[in-house]
Amino acid sequence: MSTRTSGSLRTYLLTRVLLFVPQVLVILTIVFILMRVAPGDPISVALGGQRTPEQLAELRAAAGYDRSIFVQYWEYITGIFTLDFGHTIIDNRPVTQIFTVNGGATLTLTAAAFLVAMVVGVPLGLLAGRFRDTPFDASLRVFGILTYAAPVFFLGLLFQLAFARGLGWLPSSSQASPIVLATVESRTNIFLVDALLAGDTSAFWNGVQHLILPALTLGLLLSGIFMRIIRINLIQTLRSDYVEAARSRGIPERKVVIQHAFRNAMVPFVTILGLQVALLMGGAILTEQTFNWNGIGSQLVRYLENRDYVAVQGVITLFALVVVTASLLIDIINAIIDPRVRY
Amino acid sequence: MATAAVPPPSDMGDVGGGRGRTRLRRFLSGIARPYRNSHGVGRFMLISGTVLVCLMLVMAVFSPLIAPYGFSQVADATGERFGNHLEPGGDHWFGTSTQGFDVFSRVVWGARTAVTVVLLALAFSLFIGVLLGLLAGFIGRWVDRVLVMIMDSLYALPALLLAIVVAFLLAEHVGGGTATAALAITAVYIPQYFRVVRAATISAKEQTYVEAARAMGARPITIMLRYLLSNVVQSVPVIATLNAADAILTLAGLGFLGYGIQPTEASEWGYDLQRAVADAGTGIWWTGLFPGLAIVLLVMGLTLMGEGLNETMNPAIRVRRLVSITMPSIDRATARRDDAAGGTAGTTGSVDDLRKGDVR
Amino acid sequence: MTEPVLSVRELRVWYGTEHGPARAVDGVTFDLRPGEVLGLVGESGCGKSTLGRGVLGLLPRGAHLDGEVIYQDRNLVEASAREIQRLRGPELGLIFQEPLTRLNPLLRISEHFEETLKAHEPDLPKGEAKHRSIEVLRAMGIPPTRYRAYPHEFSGGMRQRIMIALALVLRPAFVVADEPTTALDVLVEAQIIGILADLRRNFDTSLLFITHNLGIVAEACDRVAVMYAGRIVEQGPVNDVFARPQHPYTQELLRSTISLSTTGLHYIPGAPPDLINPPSGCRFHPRCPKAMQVCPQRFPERVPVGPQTVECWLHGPDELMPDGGREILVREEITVADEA
Amino acid sequence: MEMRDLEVHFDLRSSALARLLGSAGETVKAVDGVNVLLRRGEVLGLVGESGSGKTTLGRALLGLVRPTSGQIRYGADDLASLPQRRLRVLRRRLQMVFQDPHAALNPTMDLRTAIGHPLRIHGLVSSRAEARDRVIDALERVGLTPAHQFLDKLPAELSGGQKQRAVIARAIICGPELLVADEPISMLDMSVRAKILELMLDLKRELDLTYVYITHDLATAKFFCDRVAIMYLGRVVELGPTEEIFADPKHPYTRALLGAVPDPDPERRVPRDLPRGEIPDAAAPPHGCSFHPRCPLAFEPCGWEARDLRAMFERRWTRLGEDVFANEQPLVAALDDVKVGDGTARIRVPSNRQVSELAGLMEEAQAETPDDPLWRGVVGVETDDDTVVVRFHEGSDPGLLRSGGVDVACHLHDPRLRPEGAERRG
Repeated sequence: MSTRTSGSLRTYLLTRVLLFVPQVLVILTIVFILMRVAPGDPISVALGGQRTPEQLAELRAAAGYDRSIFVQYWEYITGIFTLDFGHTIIDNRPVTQIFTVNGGATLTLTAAAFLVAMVVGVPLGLLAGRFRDTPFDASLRVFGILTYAAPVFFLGLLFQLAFARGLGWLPSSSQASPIVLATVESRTNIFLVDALLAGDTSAFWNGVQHLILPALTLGLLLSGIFMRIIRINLIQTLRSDYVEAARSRGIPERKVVIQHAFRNAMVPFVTILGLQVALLMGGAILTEQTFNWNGIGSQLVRYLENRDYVAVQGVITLFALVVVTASLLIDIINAIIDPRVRY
Repeated sequence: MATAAVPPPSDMGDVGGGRGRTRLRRFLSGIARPYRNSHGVGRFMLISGTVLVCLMLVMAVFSPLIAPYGFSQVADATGERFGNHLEPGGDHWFGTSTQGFDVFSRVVWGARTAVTVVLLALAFSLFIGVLLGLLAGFIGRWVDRVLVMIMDSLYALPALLLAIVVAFLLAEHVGGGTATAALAITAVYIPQYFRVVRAATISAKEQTYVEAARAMGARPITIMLRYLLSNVVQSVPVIATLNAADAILTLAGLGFLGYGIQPTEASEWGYDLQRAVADAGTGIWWTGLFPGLAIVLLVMGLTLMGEGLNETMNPAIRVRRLVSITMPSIDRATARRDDAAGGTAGTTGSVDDLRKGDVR
Repeated sequence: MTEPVLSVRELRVWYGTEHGPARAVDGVTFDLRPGEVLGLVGESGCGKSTLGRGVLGLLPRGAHLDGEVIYQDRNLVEASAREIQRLRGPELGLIFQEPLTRLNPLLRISEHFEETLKAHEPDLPKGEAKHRSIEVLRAMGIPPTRYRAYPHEFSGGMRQRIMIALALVLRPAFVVADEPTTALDVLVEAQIIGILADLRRNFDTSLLFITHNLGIVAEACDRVAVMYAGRIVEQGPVNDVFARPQHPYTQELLRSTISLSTTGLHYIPGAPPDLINPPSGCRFHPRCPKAMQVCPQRFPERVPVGPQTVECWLHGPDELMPDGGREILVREEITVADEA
Repeated sequence: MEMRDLEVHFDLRSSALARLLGSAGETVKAVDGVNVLLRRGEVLGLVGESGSGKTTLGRALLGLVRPTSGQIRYGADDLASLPQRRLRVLRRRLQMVFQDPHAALNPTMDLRTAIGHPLRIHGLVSSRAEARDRVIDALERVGLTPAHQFLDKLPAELSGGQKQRAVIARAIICGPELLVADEPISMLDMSVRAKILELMLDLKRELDLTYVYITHDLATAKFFCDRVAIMYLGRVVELGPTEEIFADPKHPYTRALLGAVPDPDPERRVPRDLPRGEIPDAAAPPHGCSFHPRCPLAFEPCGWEARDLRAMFERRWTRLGEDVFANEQPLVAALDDVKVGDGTARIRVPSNRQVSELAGLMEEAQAETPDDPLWRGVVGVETDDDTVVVRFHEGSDPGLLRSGGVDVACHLHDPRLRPEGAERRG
């Protein structure tokens, strides 16, 4: 039997990976349609009024916007598979440059926030579910609802007022102090890594200090959601038949909870982690804006203000690709931890 | 249960005339049911959430009466300007903002904006989402596949991003404002309702009563409306409440990024917070704190309500109310054994009396 | 006579509901002898499952337990949660109705067994645990090739065999089987009944076999207890009870069962009573064809009739019978509207 | 009504992607070539265990499941190919009663609407008052009296028996000819079952109905049906008048089923030689006769194959225990990879072992359980290099053949294949 099981795991993974391609195509198409349903072309929208009609027409032709929509679609799709996301309109740089230059900051922020969310949300969710309807559970739930109800930017604002302005413990904005930023040579565009590569520990600590408030802000938002999901999953698992059966065999309650309930409660949580990645990215845009964090989100807002369709389309495409990839990874993890998925 | 089968005498009378009333009563009792059936933490959440939401609703409906000034008013009736960054107190309970607006009035009017936008968005997205979800779930085949593909892709995009893009595109052609904001949020929640309703439809479709309807010869449209819809919508209230909370946050996020409603059109909390970020550096706390708190309270109210509803309506996590009872504590074991050993009728009598006393 | 493995005395299990206490089990007394299979039959809602779980202390929150469950000179009703937890497995076991959901889908069969053995015998070497598990599984007809498989790789009947093996791997002295074959097909049901009926031979285990199927009782049990509305109304050796049922409810139940030899239909009018407001006196009296004046007035006594014990005024005791108690009771009409 | 060569197949897991990968999804033959004639006014029982296809067959009869192939003649129409629109009209005359009465009623519809709905669907009433009268009449017919008490009830307010009565009321309100009853009493309590059966018998008499009664319960089938069809894995294995089948079951499966029914009569005992195992996976049914792996009487032509060999080894290890298993498993692990449905099984032996060892093992197994029907199917065991080749007797699929008063699908009753001494063994 064992041979069959591993064989079908392999088949499942193969199927899942192959499914990735059409999924990406569909999502790219939808992004393209979304961006192009509006009449008019990107060049006129961004630069209309600033240039003469002749100049506009020239730019349009140069960027290929005078061609049929299908040709443009084809170029968009093939472009992405060759990592060519086009050039921004207002400052005419490759869109991929936004990713490489500002991606590091966003990655640092989201990774740290995700860590916060897992470290805070998962154990608290498990504890709240385990001790359901006790005062402990109630206070955890209030915490969860509060962190969820406070918009990231409001929470960020409060943190700035309290910890930066009020107590003066931590810096309130940017990735690092301006001088430090200027001294560290950027190699990977991930500031903390660059600082380490340069062997500059004080710059590294400076970066960490700057990271704490934004990461907490975004992480707490997510932790409340994680907690809620895990709590409910655990409650449902604790009333499942196999948990009762385990009790009937005299397995000590502590072991029942750990061996049977915790692990099983994590399965549905993992399956919806993919969607939380989307939430994380959305929150990152707001957090970056609040903390003047120079990541992709801040850039997106800048390009939005300038109505730069190409840049906006590129960033949205990237976000969509990240989410689809994340859901692929999560499905694979899920197949490994849950033997039923393989069938 | 045998008791359930015996109808109360009031139902025995005029059956035809009582029907309308029965329906209304059923509807009202349907609304009241979660409040009546809830208990413990769930009840607390449900009721406190409802109170918060009602407070906000009152603020939204009566904002012209509650707010001392208009949402874009910068001077009082005599034409004298309020001044910028006034601290809370005196005429301006919550102070004034960078632009010289009265913060308290902005907060009150903001409730109206939030409620209007969210109600509009909910209505649109519910209508479209439920319709598409029903269709996809019921028809299946390629309709389902195509819709699922589109909706899943939309769902994969960060909600805020999707709202921004839609607002961005609409702003270009429709202009900013309440309707644009509502449509942007609608776009975000259609996929969610679609997913929920589709899943509910597919599981309801497997129910025997739907097959029974097919066996009766019902047309697909009849099955959908009479058998699926009424059962599928039961899962909607919880999600709608929770989504309303989420929609408030998305609206504020839009405003915060400058894609919501402009200050001259209506008051919007997210916009006010955006203006307040700059203030925070200079130690001006009131411009950000009050609109932020307003958002927190409304979202909290809706979340509490949604979770409270979930707790009482979702059988998977519902707890049965524990009613403590007292068992008659006489030692019947010994009484019985004495009987078997030839006890007196008197002992049995006492047991009997006790039992009869228990009945009703 | 040998000492009973388990003695239940005047056990009561009541649930608090908003309309008052529901008396799921209301004064039940029985003994289980070593190696004996006792069938507990009754219609749904008569409290038989509650009784089975109550004995093992596996009741949901909000259930109130009272009376005595004597196992090895200890009253389990008063035992601490920890004490009962230690007994469950090596001394007391439970086999469930629905085997499909009773195994943790993320754990291999081997992990279920090793966990159970480890919980009660922490010093057991791993190899020995495996050996013992495979031996029990073999006795249940599960090939050793499947030891490391996951639950979803088994059919319903196989899973029930695994559940039985899990309950027996520590060789408990007493096992409750709660409708273990209800979810299974006829042939598989027969296989499982065969296994359970053989328990005493292979495992020296006493069994409380809860079922609604009288045929299964006849097939697998030594003695039978018939339950109605929270009470055991008749108990005795299976052959005697089925050949000469003494309680009118047992008689009616046997008559209304459709078997291969059925030639005409018979049923008991009315529905089982509401356990919150049970009828006064004998709970069966509103449906009983032989009801007498005494039945609604006084609670019936437990009377020995031959090898059986019956709770019915028809069998006395005469010294407690009030004057005119034997007069026939005029029953209220039972309409379909009141049926179950 | 007549069913001819009826087949209902379901595709499993054949998503677009799976097809893309070349693994054409598995097909389950839920109903696999069924020929049954239903006579007016009779009660036909479809008896079998879960997974036997009896429910699918019942649904196919009403056009609720579209047959993959075959015909269902009903009057002049073929239900199998009739367009939905015309089929819907016929539904008036073909009705169904479900196993779970609770699930069969829309929880949000009161009885008046639910029971009256078929009338509205088929436009049989012109006014509300007329509909109400018809509903009351139906309620009274099924014994839900006084009817006006029940009109405004929701299903949740009724007991199980009452719900089943309501379902029956809904089924009869349009005046059907045929009622397919899918285990109508199996979810009900003992004391109610007889009442519902009696109601169905009364209605049959009053309304001149024809029943198809689907059940796994042989006792009620014996009491209730005029003729029964015993089903196993999508096929009818025995079909005939109830009395004859119950008095003298011909198919080994029918015999086993009858023997396994627990009976309250303490004099009767279930025999110990029950068929082993369970109904196999319908997605990969056994070769030849589907019952052969479990059949105690199986012989040469029943369709032996490699999987049976594997099952034999599993039985052997279950019997002999862990040590034997640990010792022999490497030798026969390769059985997993043997192709299904082949007339031979080739077992490749791991290089460090001897082929003769495995062949010896086979002999040992045969010597130990000479009565295992498998050995009747093995023609020979040969060794070939590093492979042991087991040749099986050629198998074939048994068809329904007349035997006495009944039709039976079993090689034992095929005079051309009938083995010497079959009488004795049977």
